[in-house]
Amino acid sequence: MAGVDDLAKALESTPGGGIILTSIDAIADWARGYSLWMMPMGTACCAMELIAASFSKFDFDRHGSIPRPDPRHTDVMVVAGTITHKMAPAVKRLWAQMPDPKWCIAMGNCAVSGGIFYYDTYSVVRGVDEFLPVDIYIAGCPPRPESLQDAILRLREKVRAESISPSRVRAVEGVLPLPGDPLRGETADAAPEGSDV
Amino acid sequence: MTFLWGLLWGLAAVMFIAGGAVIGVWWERKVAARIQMRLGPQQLGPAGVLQMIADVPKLLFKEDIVPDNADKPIFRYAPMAVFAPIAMSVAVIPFWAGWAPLDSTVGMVFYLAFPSIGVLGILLSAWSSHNTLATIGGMRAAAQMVSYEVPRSLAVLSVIVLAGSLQPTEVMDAWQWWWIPLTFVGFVVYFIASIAEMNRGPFDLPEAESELVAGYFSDYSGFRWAIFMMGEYGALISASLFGAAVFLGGYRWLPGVAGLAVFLVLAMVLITAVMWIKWTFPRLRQDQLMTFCWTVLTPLAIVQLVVAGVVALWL
Amino acid sequence: MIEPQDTPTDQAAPALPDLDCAPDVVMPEVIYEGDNTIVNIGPSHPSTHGVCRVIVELDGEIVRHAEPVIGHLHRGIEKMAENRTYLQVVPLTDRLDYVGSMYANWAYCRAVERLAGIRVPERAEYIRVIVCELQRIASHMMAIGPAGADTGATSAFMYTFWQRELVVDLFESLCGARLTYNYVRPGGVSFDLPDGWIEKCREFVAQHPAAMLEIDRFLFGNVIFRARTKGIGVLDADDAVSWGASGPVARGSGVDWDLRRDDPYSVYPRFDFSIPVGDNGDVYDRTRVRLWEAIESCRIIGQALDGLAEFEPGTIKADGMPRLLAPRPGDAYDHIESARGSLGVYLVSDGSVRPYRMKVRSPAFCNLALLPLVSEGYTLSDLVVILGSLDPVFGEVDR
Amino acid sequence: MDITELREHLCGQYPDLCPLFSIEFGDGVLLVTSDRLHAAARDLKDLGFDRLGMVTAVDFGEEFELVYRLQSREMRAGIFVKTRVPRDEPRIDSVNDLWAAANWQEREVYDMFGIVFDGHPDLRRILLTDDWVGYPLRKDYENPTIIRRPDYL
Repeated sequence: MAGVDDLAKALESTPGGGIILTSIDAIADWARGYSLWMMPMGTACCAMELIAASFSKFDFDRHGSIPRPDPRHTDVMVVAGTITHKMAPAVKRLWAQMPDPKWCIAMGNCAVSGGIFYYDTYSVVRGVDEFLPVDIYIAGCPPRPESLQDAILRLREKVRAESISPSRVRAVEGVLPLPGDPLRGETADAAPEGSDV
Repeated sequence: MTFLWGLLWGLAAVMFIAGGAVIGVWWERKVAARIQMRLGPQQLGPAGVLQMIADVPKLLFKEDIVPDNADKPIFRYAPMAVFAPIAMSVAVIPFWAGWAPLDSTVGMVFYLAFPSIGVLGILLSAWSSHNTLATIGGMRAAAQMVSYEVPRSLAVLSVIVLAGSLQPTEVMDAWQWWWIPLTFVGFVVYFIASIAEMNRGPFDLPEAESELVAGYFSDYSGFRWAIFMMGEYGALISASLFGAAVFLGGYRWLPGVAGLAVFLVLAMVLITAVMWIKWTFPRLRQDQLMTFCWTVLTPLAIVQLVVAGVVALWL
Repeated sequence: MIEPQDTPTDQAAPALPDLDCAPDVVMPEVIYEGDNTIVNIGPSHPSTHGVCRVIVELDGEIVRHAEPVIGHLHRGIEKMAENRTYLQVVPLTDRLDYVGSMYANWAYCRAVERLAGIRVPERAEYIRVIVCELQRIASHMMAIGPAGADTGATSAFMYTFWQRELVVDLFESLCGARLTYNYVRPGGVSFDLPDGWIEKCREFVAQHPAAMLEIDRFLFGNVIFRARTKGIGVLDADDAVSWGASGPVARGSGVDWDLRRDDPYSVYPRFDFSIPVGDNGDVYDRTRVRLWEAIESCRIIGQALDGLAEFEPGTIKADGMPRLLAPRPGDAYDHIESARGSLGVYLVSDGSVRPYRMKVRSPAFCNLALLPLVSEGYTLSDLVVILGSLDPVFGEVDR
Repeated sequence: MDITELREHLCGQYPDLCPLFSIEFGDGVLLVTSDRLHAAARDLKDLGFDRLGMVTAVDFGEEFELVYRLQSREMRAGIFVKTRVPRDEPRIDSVNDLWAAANWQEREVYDMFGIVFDGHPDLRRILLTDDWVGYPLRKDYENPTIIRRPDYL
């Protein structure tokens, strides 16, 4: 993303470039939100619902999301299923292979917290957020395909707050209203003075 | 001045291929969805036609990953080496009576020669990725594309023999409706060999999703990968246009703009047929692929050439 | 333009988890000195049907050796069961074979019932047979479809998955869950059939064989699919028996062994059904056996639905089931024919309310052990097809 | 073939195995000493038990009990073979030469209990990583990552 980074830096340092940057952000975020391609990291039971979500009856392609097996071509990793200590390095590696900007959906209780495998087991990582920055959590054991579609729509809202400029991303992260946050309006108003969120 | 014109034409060709690819990807997603009892893209624009308008900027703004162990300069420029020859091949397709973007006297040979240069780009990209799966994909692609070049060229040769010219516009002028039944076998051979040439199912071994994950472009991300996809769809469009022109008569069916419309519709039908085949058939294995090429397609093409030659003599 | 340090500290961005903090195990590198190529398939690969890593030694495209590395989904269910009461283990068994949850439920419940001497009412047995045969259909759809997807015909997968969705809808109206049912419990089943369920089930059973014949025609009749699967991954009958293969993998090789008929359990002896057996032991036969089993399952379901009418609704739980099972000390083993083969559960009780030891004899584990044997000498393209035809479910392989 | 017929058949063919045979919960069980396991397994295979269904172990404190589940297609019967090995030196002869199915099953038992199978061609860990410390299914297995479940049944 070096070229895009340079572009963002150049625009930020140019007077008036912020307007262009904001416009580019708007286009980029719109495009990213409507084209969230999935890296199906299905390991266990939830993988079945992940498959079901993109197949005939539920059809993810309606939302512009298609599963691609190659991490290099994807935007959002859907971790569906239990992650064990043996599997974790592979998940981490696949995450590292995905190009920025990338998001992560933890699908199912196992990926959220270890779920039913929280107690008494010696080989399960308790939640994929122990080693990946998770954006959306979906509860359920396993969640229904509709929940996953809902997660994609929520993620789309979250993507709208992204920017191609790293410093802007950092500036908005602290005040980012989470999707579905009841305090949404207030939080946005309470943004610090001078920040162009 | 000539240089400027060339630049302009080049840009036009790239825009043509890119635009075609954008529509092609959408169309393929819809066709695949229809075959698979799904709906396909729906949210952006009527029937999701604007879906690709979202996909392209997204890929443009993605991180451009160059793996550490890759041969970096080659890795960076290999996608162009795949895309450029395909964009060039569009130049000799006769769109209009007596008019092709580049009306070369050796246009037919030019068309057959240029898309095959793409195999070089594929090999380069596969090898420079430093990835076993990509390398296997590249090797498969090389073997496949070089082999299928033979029946494809022989099939086109039968039309050249009938027309007695290597210039696409002259071939089109000489075209008669009864060439369709006469060269039907040749057309089928050309069609199948073209599918193999553009690495699409059931001959998509180089990028077989269930075996090699993504084959030779496994390590490409963002827009470089998009260029590969554009190359693939460009090859599909260009092969369909060429086949619709020299085998099916293209614009010759009706005069004027209506002829162009018929030509484009014929090409669209061919494109849809290719997608239909891809989403219906299983994939061949490498040895079966080669056997099919050398023991079925090539003899058929030779027989077609002989028949065409005899008819041409008798004319 | 705001700089990062201008962000007020109390509203600072939550620290993103450090990618290098948690389980930092390096992927083991394969050290190999030889002329062949080592290709690493998995653990996340579109056609490993889960999380299996296969280290393949390739000579050109020819597989010289394929070594499956399993355990990427080893969750320690057997250990967890030792710290849960007998009823609390049932949800764990759902997660074993997640493509066919009912089987593990049933095998476990049979072992518990044998250990505690519980007699299950006949209506519950009939319901168990019905749901397990439905589950067999659903599970085989996940084996036939991927056989198409592995060879490149993705659409075939969609068609079989559609049938699976119909079964899943039936299960959902039965017990509320789409995948992990927790339906078969020690002493019976958790709910009786809801109103109208029998009619819906009959509808499904009526249309399913026709759908299967359509798959048979357009997938198994396809010339490319036949070329890709016939004579590939041949497993002969002696090897199948010696390696402990069971289910469609063994039956595809001509081993005529099905627990439903050969070690009859539950009410299976009352039904009239046949057991399809292949001849060649190749991928084609293994997959086609599954297709015909699905059709046979429809026959069993039809008969069971007829038989169900004899029993009074509501008698679905054993009488006198204690709230807390504490069977006498001892051990018990029971097995059923799951979609993947003979699935057994071995339970050891020490007289307390928790199992002392639970062991799941997993058919997929034994079938997967055949991979090095059956894939040697075929090409890389065949390897994924062979792996798919063994139909491993890694929840069950790794447990 | 039901269980009493199986006992008669077994006693007729191999009288020395007969006193070791008992019936528990409707299953035939053959309890042998660990040094005789391989010979007994061979005899049973000759008797017609052509499938090895399962190999597992149970931790009984001082000793591990190894459980082999054999099955015969011809007789349509199953039998357990049980043997005990001491915890201090858990060694037993592999039956991999009789049934290839023992290959992975014995690896699993080694992985989970640390019981060494002599004569096994490839005795490595199978489910856990190669550098794993300890044998999880032993009752005294301790691992700091385990969170104990609160004991409310």
